Amino acid sequence: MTFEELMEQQARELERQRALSRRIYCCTAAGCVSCGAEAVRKAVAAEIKSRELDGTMEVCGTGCMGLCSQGPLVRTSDDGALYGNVEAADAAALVSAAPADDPRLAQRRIDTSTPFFVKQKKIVLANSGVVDPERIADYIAAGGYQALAKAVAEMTPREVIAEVRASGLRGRGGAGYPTALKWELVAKQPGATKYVVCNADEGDPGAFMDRSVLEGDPHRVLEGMAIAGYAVGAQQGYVYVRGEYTLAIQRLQAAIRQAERERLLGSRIFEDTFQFRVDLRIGAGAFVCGEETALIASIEGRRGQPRQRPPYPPESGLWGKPTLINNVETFANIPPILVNGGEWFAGIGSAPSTGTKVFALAGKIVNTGLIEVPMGTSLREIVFDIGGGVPGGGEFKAAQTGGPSGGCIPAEFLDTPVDFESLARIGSIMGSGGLIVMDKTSSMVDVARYFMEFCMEESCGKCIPCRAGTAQMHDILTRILKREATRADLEMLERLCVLLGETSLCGLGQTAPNPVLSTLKYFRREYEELLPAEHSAAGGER
Amino acid sequence: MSVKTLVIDGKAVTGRAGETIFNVAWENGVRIPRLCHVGGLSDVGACRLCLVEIEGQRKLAAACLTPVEEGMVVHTSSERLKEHRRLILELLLAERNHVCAVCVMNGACELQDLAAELGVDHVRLRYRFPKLGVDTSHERFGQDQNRCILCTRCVRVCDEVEGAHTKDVFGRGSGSLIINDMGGPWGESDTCTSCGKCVQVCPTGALFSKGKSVAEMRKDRGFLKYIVTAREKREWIR
Amino acid sequence: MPPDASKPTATVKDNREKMLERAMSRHHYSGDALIEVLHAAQELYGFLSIPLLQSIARKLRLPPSRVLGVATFYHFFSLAPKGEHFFQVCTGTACYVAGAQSLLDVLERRCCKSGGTSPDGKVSVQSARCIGSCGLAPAVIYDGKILARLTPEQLNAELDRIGVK
Amino acid sequence: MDSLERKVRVATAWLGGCSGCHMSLLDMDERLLELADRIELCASPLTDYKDFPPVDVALVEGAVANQDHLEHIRHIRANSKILVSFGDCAVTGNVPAMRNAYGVEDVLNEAYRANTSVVVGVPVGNAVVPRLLGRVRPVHEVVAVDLFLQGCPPDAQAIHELLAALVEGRRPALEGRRFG
Repeated sequence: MTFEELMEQQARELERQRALSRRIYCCTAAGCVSCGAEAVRKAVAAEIKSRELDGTMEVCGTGCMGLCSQGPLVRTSDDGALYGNVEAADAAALVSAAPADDPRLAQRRIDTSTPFFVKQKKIVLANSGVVDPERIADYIAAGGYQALAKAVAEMTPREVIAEVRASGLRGRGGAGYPTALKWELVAKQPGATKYVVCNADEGDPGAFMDRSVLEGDPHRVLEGMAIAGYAVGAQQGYVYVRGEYTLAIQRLQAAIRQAERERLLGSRIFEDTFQFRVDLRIGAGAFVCGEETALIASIEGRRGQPRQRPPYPPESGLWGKPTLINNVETFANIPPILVNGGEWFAGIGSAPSTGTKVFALAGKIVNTGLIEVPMGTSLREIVFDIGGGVPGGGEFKAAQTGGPSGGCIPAEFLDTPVDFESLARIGSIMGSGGLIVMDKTSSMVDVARYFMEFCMEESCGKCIPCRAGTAQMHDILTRILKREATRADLEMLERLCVLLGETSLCGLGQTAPNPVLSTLKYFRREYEELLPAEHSAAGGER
Repeated sequence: MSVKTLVIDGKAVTGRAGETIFNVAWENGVRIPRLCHVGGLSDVGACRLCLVEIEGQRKLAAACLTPVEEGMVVHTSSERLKEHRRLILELLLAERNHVCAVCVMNGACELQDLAAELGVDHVRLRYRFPKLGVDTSHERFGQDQNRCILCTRCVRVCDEVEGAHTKDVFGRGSGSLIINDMGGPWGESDTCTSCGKCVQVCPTGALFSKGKSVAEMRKDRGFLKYIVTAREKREWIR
Repeated sequence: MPPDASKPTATVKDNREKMLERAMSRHHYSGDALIEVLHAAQELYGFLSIPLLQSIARKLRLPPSRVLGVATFYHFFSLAPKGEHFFQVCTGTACYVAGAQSLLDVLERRCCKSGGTSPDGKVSVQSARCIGSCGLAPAVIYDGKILARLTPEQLNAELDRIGVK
Repeated sequence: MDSLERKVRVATAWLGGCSGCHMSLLDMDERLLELADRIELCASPLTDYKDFPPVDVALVEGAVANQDHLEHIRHIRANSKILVSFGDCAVTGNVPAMRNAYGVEDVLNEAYRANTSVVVGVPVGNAVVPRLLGRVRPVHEVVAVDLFLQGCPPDAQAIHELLAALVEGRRPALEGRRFG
């Protein structure tokens, strides 16, 4: 495909869409599907057919619309109305002349002028809920693949990297490493064979951002990867995606086939000598494979055990070749950066954390779902304005960010801006974007034990501090909860936190103590209260 | 070949480019503790006992995997490192059933020796007492999972030196086990050549020769250097 | 003529072998594709038996212990057949906070321990790391479908319905 | 530890163990006589005593394996200034703790039913045989321990060093001692 053909395709599809009197968007992301979205979509399709409205109306599935707690969600294109908890029985009303006037639907209409919608800024999720992820034409109509075209036709790889550098984009997988630096490292390695890997092994319990992006806008990620491939000089990409994400896998597979057919992936992309293929690699249930070197081992068909770094993957990755590994959200940010320019992106957020961040809100919060906000938005705005606060008038106690590597943030830090540095300062991390709210009913010791159990079960077993240390820490936390532990046990728990942090081989072990450390820091009293009084006498009975 | 000058524990030493801190330290009489490293096999950095402090670096570095650099200043036995090593040994001792009194390697075990050397006189952690098996199906050797520290020396020697790859690691986390072939009895393995290299490199009593008494059961890793230098340099040195 | 019970099984089996063979040849019988091949094998056979792993090892020219080592490293692969019904309780943070443990307790009390199959082969129970449906917490995947905001009462009713004692 | 004018009051006790550590104590041979001038052996399985008296030093052999041990060790702790875990059973649980991988029921079954020619019954629930604890524990898991003397058994030299040091009021030089 040439650039001209791409623009033609876009114009054609936009024309076609404009000719329709209404497009009915049904959210078919995993959340809505599990509460009956497919039935709604089928019913609407049947209704259109039976009323012979085929040429004037159409129904299409889309990615996540964000308000997962009110699924299935449906949006109508002509008036932009959004409806929640839609049932198949609403199909007739949805294709009627004025759906908004239908009394049943009117009740289900969601007010989109609330902070949940207004306070968000969508870059990564711009297409989610807007395009049909199963049709490449929809993506092209929304301006898709124009960034790739621009990169290949008008820019040198060096210029692409410069644009990414100007954007200030930092890796969205958790650590926040500057993306351009990583790209540069891979680009300057000698050798003809290099790889680009998309880390879609989202494993933090409570996080489903990457899943939603892959389900809602798979082409965006593929385009981002292809641009990266062009910038660093790689011809082959892999998406390493969690085996549990069946829908995301299906949509990615379909997207790759479509892109290959349109010659947007494969050889001679935009009639250039640039070629780039993407293959899927399906994870098999190992959290540790989110770690770069373990992920590499897994793609190579081995046990997903990390190895010592350096050498880092940009120098020696897949099969010993230079390898660029970025997270889903990072790649998804690339096309808009190239289209709108790095400076545009850098103007969003709060430097040095630029752009937006997608969060998955869950736990004791009214609006569970997926949100995207500018970096630097305060925790209070996220939890109370966008999230709607704690349900039933409950009292906010803590927010957990960063999953098993993160920490619990107490109410006193609600005004902390959410960016890489600020979160690290208060003992948590940005992580991949899971944000779980706890109220007064949550025991923080139990939360710590929960995460330790997670780390224990996900420890690969290679290095001793993580393998045996997480088991011992889990044992101590369990005994504390049973009121069987002593002060000496609590001291040992803290000692083990230091050991794991300083001596574990990989990030999983090094950060495993974080939930314990942060709860000890902010909720120590809850631990102390569980120590039986008679045990605190020094030198006495244990 | 370029030479690197560095300081290890206050002592100025030199090493060849690409050589590890561990090797240069040992060549110069600084004995850094280790359980997973064996000269002649690849290194995995699993036991974390050889972690050292390098001035100017925030993180501790595994000496067996870190090449020497010009001007490096390395500390191998600070109080902090010793504390970490003691606790790591305690984690190991508590993880499985290391009952030295009834072990055939009593008195010649690397884990036992290291515990003594580092002053581990008791284990502050709870012993975990997993229920693990002993495989004595092999004609000449036995395998006791109770005494295994998962250093994977046996896996590496079988793969890298003998080439049979009979052994590998099964499962993950603290449930990991060293298996033979498809997890069946060792004696029924059709890939094992009964060469015994795995037994010789095993640091504990997890792999042992059958029919040997406590005093007789001694291991010798000298063969590794002999074979490896013969293979790599065509030199047969003892 | 009475239907021969063994025949259809035999044809199914032959077919599966062929399909697995195809999966391997698609990857040029490369050892690097071991995980892809294990995925294909588990999809075809439901679980990975030792003889199946043995034949995969032979075809991919890999040492048997490495194949078993990889198959047991990943939670996705199962070495034992699954029960008639399969409950996967999400124990991700959101589900945990919303009471997933009480659901797991019901299943463990009435069926079997997590990771196992009930003695009558009726039900397999597993806990899953976040299934990514936090908006539906607590969620259970039941025979491939997600049950959202499940209560112990609803779960008990479903177990009654499928005849769990 | 200040050097004491009076004789140091020492007791030894014996929980779940094989008495090997006490045998090793006797292996001190003539050094016993020399220690006898400075030590008063107040209670020991080698002597006859009813109640465990208040002492300066208690050497405890064996792991805490049954209800009696539990009560005994608590009493000893309350009545000793310095409590020494004496030998591997006290320090690690050692051989007695090998039953911990199995349940108490299974252990009793193996011992009293499965492997006996005449099945008399399992001695539980009577006042004569103490009830086994669910888990055999090293002494320091139950009470605070001041000094650890590894070895199965610790050799006479180490025992002598320990006692001599305590008598002289210095920290015993026990570096390099090992389990087993």
